[in-house]
This record gives sequence, C-alpha cells and structure tokens, in this order.
Amino acid sequence: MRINCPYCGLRDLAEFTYHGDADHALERPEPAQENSSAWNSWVYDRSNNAGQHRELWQHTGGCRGFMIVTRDTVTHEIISVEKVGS
Amino acid sequence: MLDVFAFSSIATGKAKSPLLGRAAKGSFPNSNGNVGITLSERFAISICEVVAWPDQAVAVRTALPKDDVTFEFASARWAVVSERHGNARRLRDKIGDKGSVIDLSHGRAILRLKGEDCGWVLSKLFAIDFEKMATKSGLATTHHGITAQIWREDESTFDVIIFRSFAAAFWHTLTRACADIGYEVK
Amino acid sequence: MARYSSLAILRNALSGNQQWTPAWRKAAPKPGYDVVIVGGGGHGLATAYYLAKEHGITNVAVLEKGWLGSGNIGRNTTIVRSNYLLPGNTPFYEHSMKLWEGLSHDLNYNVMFSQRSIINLFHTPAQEDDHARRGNSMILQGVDARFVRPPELKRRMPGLNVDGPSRFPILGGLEQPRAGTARHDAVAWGYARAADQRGVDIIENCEVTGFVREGDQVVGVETSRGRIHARKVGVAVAGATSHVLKTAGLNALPIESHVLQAFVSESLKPCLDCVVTFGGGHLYVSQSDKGSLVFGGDIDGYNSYAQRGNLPVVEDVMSELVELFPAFAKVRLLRSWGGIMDMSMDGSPIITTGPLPGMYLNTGWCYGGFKATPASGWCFAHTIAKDEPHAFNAPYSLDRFYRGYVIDEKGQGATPWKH
Amino acid sequence: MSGYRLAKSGGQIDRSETIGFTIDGRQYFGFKGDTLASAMMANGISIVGRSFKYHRPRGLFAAGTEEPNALFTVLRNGSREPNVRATEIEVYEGLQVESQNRWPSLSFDLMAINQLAGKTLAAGFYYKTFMGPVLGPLKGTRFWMFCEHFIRRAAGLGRAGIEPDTSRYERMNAFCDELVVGGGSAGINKAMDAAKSGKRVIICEQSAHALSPDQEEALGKKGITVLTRTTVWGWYDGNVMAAVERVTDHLEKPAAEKPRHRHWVIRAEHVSLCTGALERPIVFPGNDRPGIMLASAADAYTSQFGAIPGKRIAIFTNNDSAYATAARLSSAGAKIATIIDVRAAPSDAARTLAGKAGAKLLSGHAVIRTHGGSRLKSIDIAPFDVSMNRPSGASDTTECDTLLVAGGWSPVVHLASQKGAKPVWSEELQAFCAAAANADWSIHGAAAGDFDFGSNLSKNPAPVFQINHPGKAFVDFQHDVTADDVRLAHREGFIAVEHLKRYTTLGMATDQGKTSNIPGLAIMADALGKPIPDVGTTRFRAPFTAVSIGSIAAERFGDLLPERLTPMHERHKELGARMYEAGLWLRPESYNQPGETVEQAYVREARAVRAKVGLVDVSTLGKIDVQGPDSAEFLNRIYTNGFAKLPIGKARYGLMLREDGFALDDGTTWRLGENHFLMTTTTANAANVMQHMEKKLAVHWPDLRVHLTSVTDQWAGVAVAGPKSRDVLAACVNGTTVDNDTLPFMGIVQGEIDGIPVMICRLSFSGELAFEVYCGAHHGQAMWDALMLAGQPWNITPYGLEALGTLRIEKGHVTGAEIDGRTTARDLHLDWMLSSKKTFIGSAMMDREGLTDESRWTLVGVKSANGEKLKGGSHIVASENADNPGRSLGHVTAICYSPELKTYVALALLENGKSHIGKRLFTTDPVRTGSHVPVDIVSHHMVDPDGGRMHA
Repeated sequence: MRINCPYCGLRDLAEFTYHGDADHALERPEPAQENSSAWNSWVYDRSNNAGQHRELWQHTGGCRGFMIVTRDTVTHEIISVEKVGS
Repeated sequence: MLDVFAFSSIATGKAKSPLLGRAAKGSFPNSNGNVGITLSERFAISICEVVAWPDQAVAVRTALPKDDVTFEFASARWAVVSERHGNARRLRDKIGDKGSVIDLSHGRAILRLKGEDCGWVLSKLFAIDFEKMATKSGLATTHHGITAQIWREDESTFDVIIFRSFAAAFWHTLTRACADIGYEVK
Repeated sequence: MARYSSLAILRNALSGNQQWTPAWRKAAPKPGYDVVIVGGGGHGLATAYYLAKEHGITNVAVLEKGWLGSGNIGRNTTIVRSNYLLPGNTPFYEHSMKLWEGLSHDLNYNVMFSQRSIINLFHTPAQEDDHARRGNSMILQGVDARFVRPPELKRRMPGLNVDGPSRFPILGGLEQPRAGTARHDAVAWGYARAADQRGVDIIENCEVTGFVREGDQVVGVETSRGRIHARKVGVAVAGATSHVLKTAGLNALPIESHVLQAFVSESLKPCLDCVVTFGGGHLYVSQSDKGSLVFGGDIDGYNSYAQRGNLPVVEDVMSELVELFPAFAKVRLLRSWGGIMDMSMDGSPIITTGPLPGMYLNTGWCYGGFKATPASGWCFAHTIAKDEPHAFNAPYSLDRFYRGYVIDEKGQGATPWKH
Repeated sequence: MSGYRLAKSGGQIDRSETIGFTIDGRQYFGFKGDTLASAMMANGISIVGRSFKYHRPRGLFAAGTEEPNALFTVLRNGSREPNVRATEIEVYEGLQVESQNRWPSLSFDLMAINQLAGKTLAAGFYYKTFMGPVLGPLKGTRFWMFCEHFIRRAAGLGRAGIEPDTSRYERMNAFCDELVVGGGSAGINKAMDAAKSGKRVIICEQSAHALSPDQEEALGKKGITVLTRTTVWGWYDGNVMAAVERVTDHLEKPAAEKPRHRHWVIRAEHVSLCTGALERPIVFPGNDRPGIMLASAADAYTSQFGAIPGKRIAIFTNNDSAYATAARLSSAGAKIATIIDVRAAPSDAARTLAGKAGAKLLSGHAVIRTHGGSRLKSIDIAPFDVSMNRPSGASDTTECDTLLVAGGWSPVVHLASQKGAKPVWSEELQAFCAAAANADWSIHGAAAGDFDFGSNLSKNPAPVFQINHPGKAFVDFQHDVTADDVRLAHREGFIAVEHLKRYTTLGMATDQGKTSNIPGLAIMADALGKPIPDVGTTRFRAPFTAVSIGSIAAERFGDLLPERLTPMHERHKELGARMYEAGLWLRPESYNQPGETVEQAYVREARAVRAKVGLVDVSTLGKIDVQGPDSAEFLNRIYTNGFAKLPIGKARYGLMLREDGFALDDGTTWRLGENHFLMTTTTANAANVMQHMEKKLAVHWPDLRVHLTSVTDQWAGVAVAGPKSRDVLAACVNGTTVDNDTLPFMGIVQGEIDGIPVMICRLSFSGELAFEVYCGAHHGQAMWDALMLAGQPWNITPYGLEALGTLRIEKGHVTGAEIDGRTTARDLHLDWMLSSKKTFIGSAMMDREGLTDESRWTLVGVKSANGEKLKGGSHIVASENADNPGRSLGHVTAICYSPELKTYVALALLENGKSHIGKRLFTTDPVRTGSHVPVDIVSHHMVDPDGGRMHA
C-alpha cells in the first residue's frame, strides 16, 4: 500500500503510522472531570466499517503530518487523502 | 530567561563526531578495483529546524536566508544547514515571533555522498524515486525506522541528515550498500 | 454414521474406499430452531457441539455464509497454549487446554493435537523477569511452566542462534510443555461431524442478512436461504462481527477488524520440534507434520476486511525468523495468506449474553481464537443454555470496558492494532 | 539410460565449455548454459526424485517453475538450500547437489514400502485413526504423538542446514511507469511500445536465457531496465510489486560484495502481465513413471539444450499443440513412434505435422496403463470415446521409453489473481483466464489465452482431463494425490474447492499445483456432474513461486539491525561497562571491576552515590522541545498536574494519563522561557509520547500555537548524584554558583564546564542531592571527562542502570516497570498529582469503578525478612509453604540488594496494597529458582521518606 501524503507525495506504507477511525477521533467529547456514557463510547466503541473508512494516518517516516485517508477496508483501495483540518 | 542557543556552539574544539573511530578513512574498491562513490561527514556545522505558525508560513519562507542549504521537509518546517556559526541566533532574529527555531547542530549527523551511483546506493536504503528528485531540493524519509532527511546538492551529490545516535549504525549500513560500487572515505 | 478407527480404514481400503460417507450432512434450513448459531467457523461449530453434548440442546442450526471453516479456523498458525499472564485469562485458556487434551477422542476425529510445547524466548534480564512473572502466574494458577536455558535450547533447536553474535542474545525461554499445535481444518471438520451426529444442522452457503425482531427481542435471522426462526441466536463471526451486528442496528462495538498474515515455507525434514517465539520482536514459528515451517508475526495494523496483507509486515516477519534461525535464510517461503482478526479494545475476548435480548455474542479473539476454540464453544454454549456466563467467561463481559475492568495483557489501552 | 544429447542444436548451451558437477557426490558433466535438469537428461538420468508419501520413483516432468519432481538440495560454502527445482539450477563448475526424500538412495529407496500400505494411506486417513486408547499410558495425546514422531520423519522434502547462511541479501527500491512481467515475445513488444511512448520501463524475466543477448541489447538501447533471473512473486496494494533477482546463484565464484539474491520492491504505475501459459497433463493410470513428461518440456529441452528425453517417444494429446512439438522434435532428430489423440478426428494441419514427424497417429485413442520400473517401457493404448469420456475397447501394448503428455494449456494468471481479479473459465480453451483488467494493469499474449501453436492449428483442446480407468492415476505428483483421492473427498463431502485442496493436500506442494489444479478440479466436477467453473477455483496468493526467506529479510537482520549510541559510549566501554539494550539504545548496566559480579558492581556503585558521589549517563531520556505562546496551556492539558504557573528557570515532575484514564508516562519538564519548555520522557516511551502529543495538537487542539520537536539526540545528559555532588559541580562549573540559593531543588541554571556551555537542573531520581547536567551532544564526551576529573577528590563513581535501579527502588520512584499500561495514578500513589482544578487527558475516565476498586494491585515496598535474595518476577503469596503457596496476591516489579537497608528489597504491585503494610507475606518464584522468601510489606518510600537528602 502507498499513501499520497498531502505534503510529501506518494510514499510507502512503512513510512506511516496508523491512528484509527478519523471521524471517531475528531468527535472527542467535551473535556470533563467525571465519567459519562459519551466518554465511555468515545474511548471504546468503533464503527469498524466494512467498505469506506475514514481513518487517521501520520507520516511519521516523513513530514510527521496527520492526514485523513478514505480507504475501502474490503479492497484496500484508497479513495482520497486530505490534510487534517483542511 | 535561559539562553538555549548558548548550547549550539560547536566552536569549542571539544566537539566529537559520532563517527569518530568508526569511519576508517581510505579507499574500499569493489572486486573489480573500482571506486564509484565518495563518502564524507560534514561535521561541526550548524543544523537548525525552523517552524512557522500556519498563518506565517509565507512570511517565514521569504525571511529565510538564501545562502544556506534550506529545504522545507514538512509543511512550514525547514531544515537549515549552514557553515556559519551562531546561525540559530541569526535565524531567530530573522523570523522573530513568526515561528520557532530549534538548534539541532549537536543532534544530527550529515553524511555526504558523491558519485554517479549515489542513486543506486541510496535506492537500497530509501523508498524514494531519486531519478525524479530535483537538485537543490530536500525531503524527509526513513530507513527501517531511522528517520532521515536527504538533500540533493547536484546531479551526483547528496547529503543525508540522520539522528546523531544512529550515525554509527547508519554508517555501517551505508558502507555495506556502497560495497558493490566501491567507495572512498574522505 | 461409522466410527473412525484403524479397523474402519482397513475395511474400507479393501473395498477401495467406496464405503465412506460424508463427514456431515449437507442440511437444508428448517423454518425454526431452538438455537441458531451464526458462523460456521471453529467457535460456532464447537458451540453447537457443546450445546448438544453438555446441555442436550440438539435442535440447533449452524449457519455459514461460505464453505465450512472458511474463516480463521483454517487461516491460523495452529498454536495451542494457555501461557497467559493475567488472572482474568488463565482459567479460561487452561480449561481450553484440558478440552484440547481429550478432543480427538471426544470427537472421534484426530485433530492431531501434538503437545510439542511452546517456548517464549527472552533476550534481556528485564525480559527474563517478565517471563518469570508470567511463568509464576501460570504455576500459581495450576498451569505447567518451566524455564529453559541456552544449552537445552541449543540441543532442542540446533539451528537456533544461541551463541552466534546477535543484537538479541538468547538468555533462555519460558516453556509450557503441554502447549503445541493441532491440524486447524481438522478441528472444524471434527466439530462439524460430531455436532452433525448429535443432530445439529450444519448449513453452508447461507449468509445472514438481518435479524428478526419482536420488539427488542431477537427471534430469528434473515438469510440468503430465507427466514429462520430461533428462540436464541448466538453470533460467532470473528472479523465479521461489526458487519453482522450492524444489520441488527448495533453500529458501534469495542471491536475493530484487522488483517493478520500467516506464512508457510517449503516442506523440510524435521528441524524444529516445538513452537518458539522471538522476544526481540513479534514472531512465532513451528514446523507442521508435513514439514513446512508455519509462522507469523504482527497484524498489519490498519482496519481491514480483505484477507490480504502488505509487504512491510512480510519483511518484518521474515527478518525476525532469520535473526532467530540464520540458516533459514536459504529456506523458501511457499505461501502466505491473511485472516481477519476481531481485535478488541483490551486484547481479550467477549463471550456474553446480549447485547440484545435473545442474542448472544462471542467475539474479540484477536490472535487467540484458535487455541480458545474448545473453551469458547464450551463457555458460549453454557452462556446460551443458562442465560448467564460460566465463571470461566464471566470476566469477558461487554461492559467491562466501560466499567474499567479491562483485561489488557499488553498494557496498550484502547488501541486494538497494538494488542 | 534413455535421455541423450543431440550432436548439434540447443540454442542456450555453449558446447565449447564443459562443466563438471556432482549429484550425491557422483561426478557428471554438462555444458555451459545447461540447467541441472537438462544436464541430467543429457546424462541419461531417469530418476530425479521420490514422491512425498509413497516414495515412488519420479522423473523429469517439466522444464520450468512447474516441475514437481526434480527437487535437489544445493550445497555451497557449508550451507544448504533445500527443494530447488533442477529446472532452475544453472550448472557451474563444482556445483554440488544432493537428492532428497530417499533412503538410502534415489534409485533404491526403502521408504517405497509405503506403497504397500496403498489404499490405507488415502486422503484424510490421518483424521480417522491414531487417536489411541482412552485410558492407560498412551491416553490423551500420547499415542498420536508417538505415531506422529514417525510420520514426521517420513514426511518432509529436503533437509535445511543449521549452519548460518553467510550469503548477502540486498533490498532495492525501484519506480517505473510500466512493469512488464515476462520476457517472451509479448513482453518484449509491450516493453518496446511503452518505451517508445516515453515511459520508464522495467521488464522482468524469471529464466536466465529466455532473452537473447541481442534482445537484451535492443531493450537496453531503449533505456529499458532489463532484469533477468528475476521472478515477480508478489502483487501488493497500490501496485507495489515484489520481485527476487537471483544474482549469483549461477556463478562459480561470486564477488564477495554481490548479494546472492536481490529483493526488488517495484512501484509501478502500470503492470503488463506477459507471463505466458503452462501446459497441463492428462491424468491416467500409471502416469507418474519416469519417462512420462509434458510435451512442452521435451520441446524446451530439445530446442534450448539439445537434450532428447528418450530413444522411442510416444505422444498423448487432447489438442493440436502436441503436433507442432512432434514436428520440431523429429526435425531435431528425435524418433517419434506414435501420437495418441483422444479426439476422433484431429485437424488436417495436425495430421500433416504427424506425417512430417513420421509418427503413427492413433486418433480416438487414449493411454490407459503404463509399464516399467525405474523407467517407462511400454504403454497400453485403447480406443477412447470423448463423448462418454471412457475407454471404449480392448487395449494394445506399445513399446516406448518416453511418453509426452499434452493436456492443453493454462494461462499463468497467478499474479492477476493476487491483484484480486477472479479467473473466469473459457469453454473454448478449457482453461481459467484473467478477468477484465483495469487502469492498474493489463494482460497479453498466451497469458491472455492468446495461444499460437502454428498455422492452422487450433487453440482448443478436447475437454478430456483424465482417463477414468482402474489404477493409480496421479493428479498431484509431489504429494501423491490420486484421482481416487479426489473422488474420495467428493464421497465424504469435501466438495468445496478449498475443502478438496485442504482434505487431499492437492496443489499444496512446492509446485503449488501449477500442473495439478485444473485436472483436480475437472475430476471433482466430473464426480459432482457439474461444469468446472461451478466447482470454482482457489485464489492464488503470494508468492508466485517459492522465494528465499533471506531475500525478503534483506538488510533487516544480523549486524544491520540499527542501534543507538550515546555521546559517551566510548567512555563506557573503556570503563569496562557491560552494555545493556534498552529500546534501541545501548546503556551501561554496571561498570564491573575485575572479578566483580554484576551485583557486587551495582552495590558498590549505589553505595558510592549514597556515601559520596556518582555519575550516570542519562542521554537516552526522551527530550521534546515545546515552544509557542500556548505551550503552558498545552502542558496543562497533557499533564495531570498544573504547569501553567511553573516559573521560568524551574522544572516540575509531571504525570501523563491515556484517554482511558490509565497512566501513560512520567518525567520532568523544564521551563526555559515564557513560551519555551524542555520535556523529558522515559527512554522507552519517547516515541509514543511524541506521537501522543502531536496527535492532540493536530487533531484535537489545532487552535493551540505549540511546536514540538524531538531533541533527544541534541542533548547529552549526565546525572551527578550524592552528598558530594554539589562540591563536584562547584569545582568545575564556571559562570554560575550551584549553592542552594542560586540552584534550589528543581531549579535550573546555565554555566560552563571546561569551556563547554551546560544547563544544570537540580532534580533527583536517586533520592540524593543530585543534579542533571546537559550539554550539546557533540560535547558529551568532553563534559563526562571534565566531571570525572572534577570528581576525583571524592573518587566519583560512574554507575549504570542496575545501580540507578537500586537507588530508585530504595526511594520508591516508579518507572516503566510500574507504569506498565495497566496501572493508574492511584495504584502508584501519584494521586496527589491529579489536579482537581482543571480537566486533562484521562480526567474523565480515571475514576471509573474498575480503576478505583479497592482490590486493585497498588505499589508497596517489600523487604526480605531473613536477608535472603529476592527474585525478579516473583509473585507474592500469603502461605509460607512453597509447595502450596496459594493464589497470587501480586508480583514484584523490581528487586535489588539495598546497601542502605542491608537486605534485599523490592517494589511490588499488591492486591489492596495498603491493607498489607506491616504484614508478613512471601515472595515465590516457582518457575525459575523455587525461591520462597518471607518478606515484610512496607511503604514504597523505603529510604529517606521525607526527602531530606535531596532537598539538602
């Protein structure tokens, strides 16, 4: 697999670090001092889609930037890559 | 306020290369007697990282000195290599509060490869398309978890910037990769 | 159906092997069952078998979307062990080990469970203490464990890089002598045959497409071969768990699906008599009866439902094998494949009632599914029959995550790809 | 003796150069350019291998990667390479090979008695027996393991060596617009076209000589990279192609710096598969006798090597291609006696060729039996009815020493299948072809089913895959899978193609079923009464052909594994330190003096620190430069305790949690300026913590203006610890004083040591008065020397990890051994660091019942009650009876001999630890030493609990 880093361009899988479901990661609940079901499910529950999956990758072996990769988990085909926050 | 740049000085004459005693100088031809590549360490020069705030990237880019090896290896993040001492301070003055300057002169080692076959040798170690890499350009990549920055000075000259603590191990790997070309250590 | 025995083999040999009958009936779905198990893999088949054997529940169907045993039961590296560290895990896996030890007789099917032992190598004093801690934990919970030192390792594994120069000098190993390997396909076939003999319907090429509900209650499943009613529905579909439960409206679970690659070399004369694991990375290797080295390492590390992995992990695994056995550099890789692991948030499984009334869930096996097959089926059968977990699987509840009673052998927290 | 060499022809060999080689120690000769297979044929060798199960004698069957029988072990420089196909071994002077899976010899193999067991060894017989008694000494798994012992010895092919393989393996990264797989005419055309349109082209050809020197030159002229002896074996996501180049296997004396194999990783914009097609056999009784081979093989041996398989040749075919072969063979000088064609009426073109070959044509016939021992002597031919697919009359015997079989052709679609293109059945070709390609790839020539056997010859075979007649008819030669085995699998319900494969082991041998998959499927389809495509086909997976494990591992093992060295590494070695690997770092474990044990060394070192002064290299600590106006706020969110109000020039000990509320890491962070911090992490966690914080900034707090940079390598660090540490610094530091006012606890000052700029922070891991001195890494060695010199009056003692551990255990300071990813701040008595005035990472999750449960294992101190040594990894139990210790209450995390307390002590995680303080328990180590020691449970602060010393 190769990922098209928004800054460095197309690079090998080995240069990247996986950080899991992006939509999930971006929905961090409001900081709190008490536990809540929102926090519980944010920390532990995943949609784990079969098919298109928006996921967070970091180019640790390059620019160290974070990107959201839309990838088909059934075929491994990468549909799009966007810089986080863009 | 502590003056962190005080530590970047390498002009004390007490600085020791991480390759000291590990990189035997001399010629190591291949079995046909050829020497196709020259290796050397660019030691005791200034290496800095400059990082701009997102909204200051353009301003910093224009503010950066042109005379040095300067390349943006990550978005709004530059490596600046210079023979000039105290370069960190100079950069700090140039960019002010548009970003940060981190002096890494002690934290990195720079190896220079010279020769027609640099591409062949580097391709053994890095998954980079060197045929397409422009001269006077640089990038960040990795070799089995050893992060590296690579600068192409000209058609047949490359600088590889690696973490100091990995220098000895990487040197060993690099010379192995050069063996079939034959190499000389300057 | 005829019992299997050497006599039966002779008898059939004389009649040109014409008398053998199918190992299990190709059953067609009935309109309804007491229990429907979704998933015709090792765990589902074992569950059906123990429902019949231990609880007398024989009006059971096992639904498999493809061919029987097409999932991880036939895609693993066949290692059976119970050398766990944490109290939450050990009793369950040790129960599994005890079931393994009698399985071939129990099923009248030789699953070739060979207790050739597993040795976890360690390479630093700190690792040695960690392994001692694990070994002591095992012994204190009645599991066999011993330390092995380099001279014995050298004797037992002549090719092992014991005294050669290495960045990972081998200081010794933690051995579980009762551990070993089994013939993975035979486990699925053996359970299928034995369950079938007790009246269980095994229905292949029957994909579950939804759950039949009466209010909250699950009362059956919709399948590619029609609606099938059931008083209870057990789900044991490993990597497909999230996918299947979405059809019941459950859109988020503490599970991610990841691909794990496995590898076999060309066949060799016997050169490795036990299972051995490398402490300098992540590698486990044994030699099959056919002579192939069977080995694997880390999961690829990104969500995947494709039974196919990528090159970086292949390179990692090969390099660790050569680091351990330098002579194997000249052995050749024959085949590789991928399986979809149901990775849980703490690296430990889930065997529970629910999450919906009438539904029962068995998932989260990470790497550990094969060795767990008998106990998983046994405990899941108990949970389905009695509507409550057995003491062995009580720790494997679904709410343990939210309540904070995680069982985290690797101490990695809720990052499934690091377990 | 049947095979022989023609007087002339053989495009690939150089008759002017004779090559000597040995098989099982016996000397043979061939020509330069020969493969071991062609040389054996020319030498008249008939038996080239023994089968897996029955040890039947087998001869050459093919000429390429599909060869199932001729496997040898290549011996070189004392290392062994087993299972190499003779068809792929290029002979060189002095080549030594060993035959396999036979005892005592290939021609006479005692294991062949297995054949007597005959039908009892049918598919799946293992599953039905060897279960043994339910009771007695052989109960459980014992009986099976007893039998298995012998089964394992009988199984297996070649023997792997145990001597390390000293060959070099190399990795090569490549990029191209067009990767052409296969150097046949289709491949060459494809490569040329692509090059013409200005593309960067790589062409890979697995054999040595398929490309003529002229062709190679022509391709080279176009700027095409030509890789011969290179097999593309794996197709990974994103057109990342894995290939292995056999660089020196064929050389007598390879240059030392050349790799044996080169592991190519080729990223291709587009891949053109020109992988050709493989001929497949017809399955009939006795079809495995030496002398029976594929027609295409005989064709190759004759044209490339001038080697003829036999004196009197018969051909058995179901299609036209064999006629072209017959014509070529006879024009080369071979004697073609008979052509047996299952088809009633072969085409006129075919008949003409048969005539040309001077062969008697028996159309509408089939071979139903063969005779001979170590070599084919004769065959039985009977009339055959294609429509019935059965022999339809009495048979005649015909003499021949060679039978060439032509059962039609299968396009090589393995790589396409790896790519994910499911093969589709072609009724005309009676073969699986690749599915439609896409923008990533295309397929051409014979690989696309585009066969060309010669003018007017038909591409389409008769749908005959097996001659259904009594007798052992082999489908998979290497694994001895017979047609009857396939039928048995059907009888027992193993009809799914994967079940067939797994139950019979069909297609799982080293040839991966290249010649056996289709016949096997056909027999199952016949048994099911279904068309072949309805039975299905298995998905091909990497590798296409077996590839050396060493090549894939290239540059990732042995001396090429990277290690990290601190600036003071040379000094540690000079001082006789035992180095210890932590992460990738090499760190001093202890500085053993002559005759000292590790324990004596670390106790001496620790004593010196407590009594006077010692120094330790702490350069490996993770260091992260944190800059920006929001740095303080950022750290306030990352750490559980407050950092907003940390004054400039001060350091603070901080604790981080994970989002799930468990402890992540700890360390001190120094405030160097209003907007500038230097964070230290534990050595092992440096990378994790960096990623953790980068993710927070990028994903959760993009609004914060903070820059993070790893500066671990920029700083050399030395901790100077002990009551005399201040004196040592006072003696060598210029530019600042280090007294309590200038440099209070957790204070930071700047100065110089021997002209080297240094930063000094007064903090203590050992519990003594201590300072961490940092300087630029290039100066580390000089600074170390200066401190050693300055410390001489107090004979300053370098100390290693063991002593460092001892000091921190005594003091009750935690490290990775306690922060193990399962512990909470409370477990470690760090709850005083959990700020209630703010939220921070983990604050929402850290109070859940499971994390605050009374019964959790919490940190305590442990003292050996009788002075007996404690053992790392011991568990803690209540019973004094070593043989019946009861359940585990917890475990020790770190142990040492405490010079201060004059006994062995440990830190431990103990169930409801507080409740045991002051009690007598036992540490037990049954797995390793059997040690069972009475211990007193105490507070984890075992030395100087009120911290008087470090605040001195």
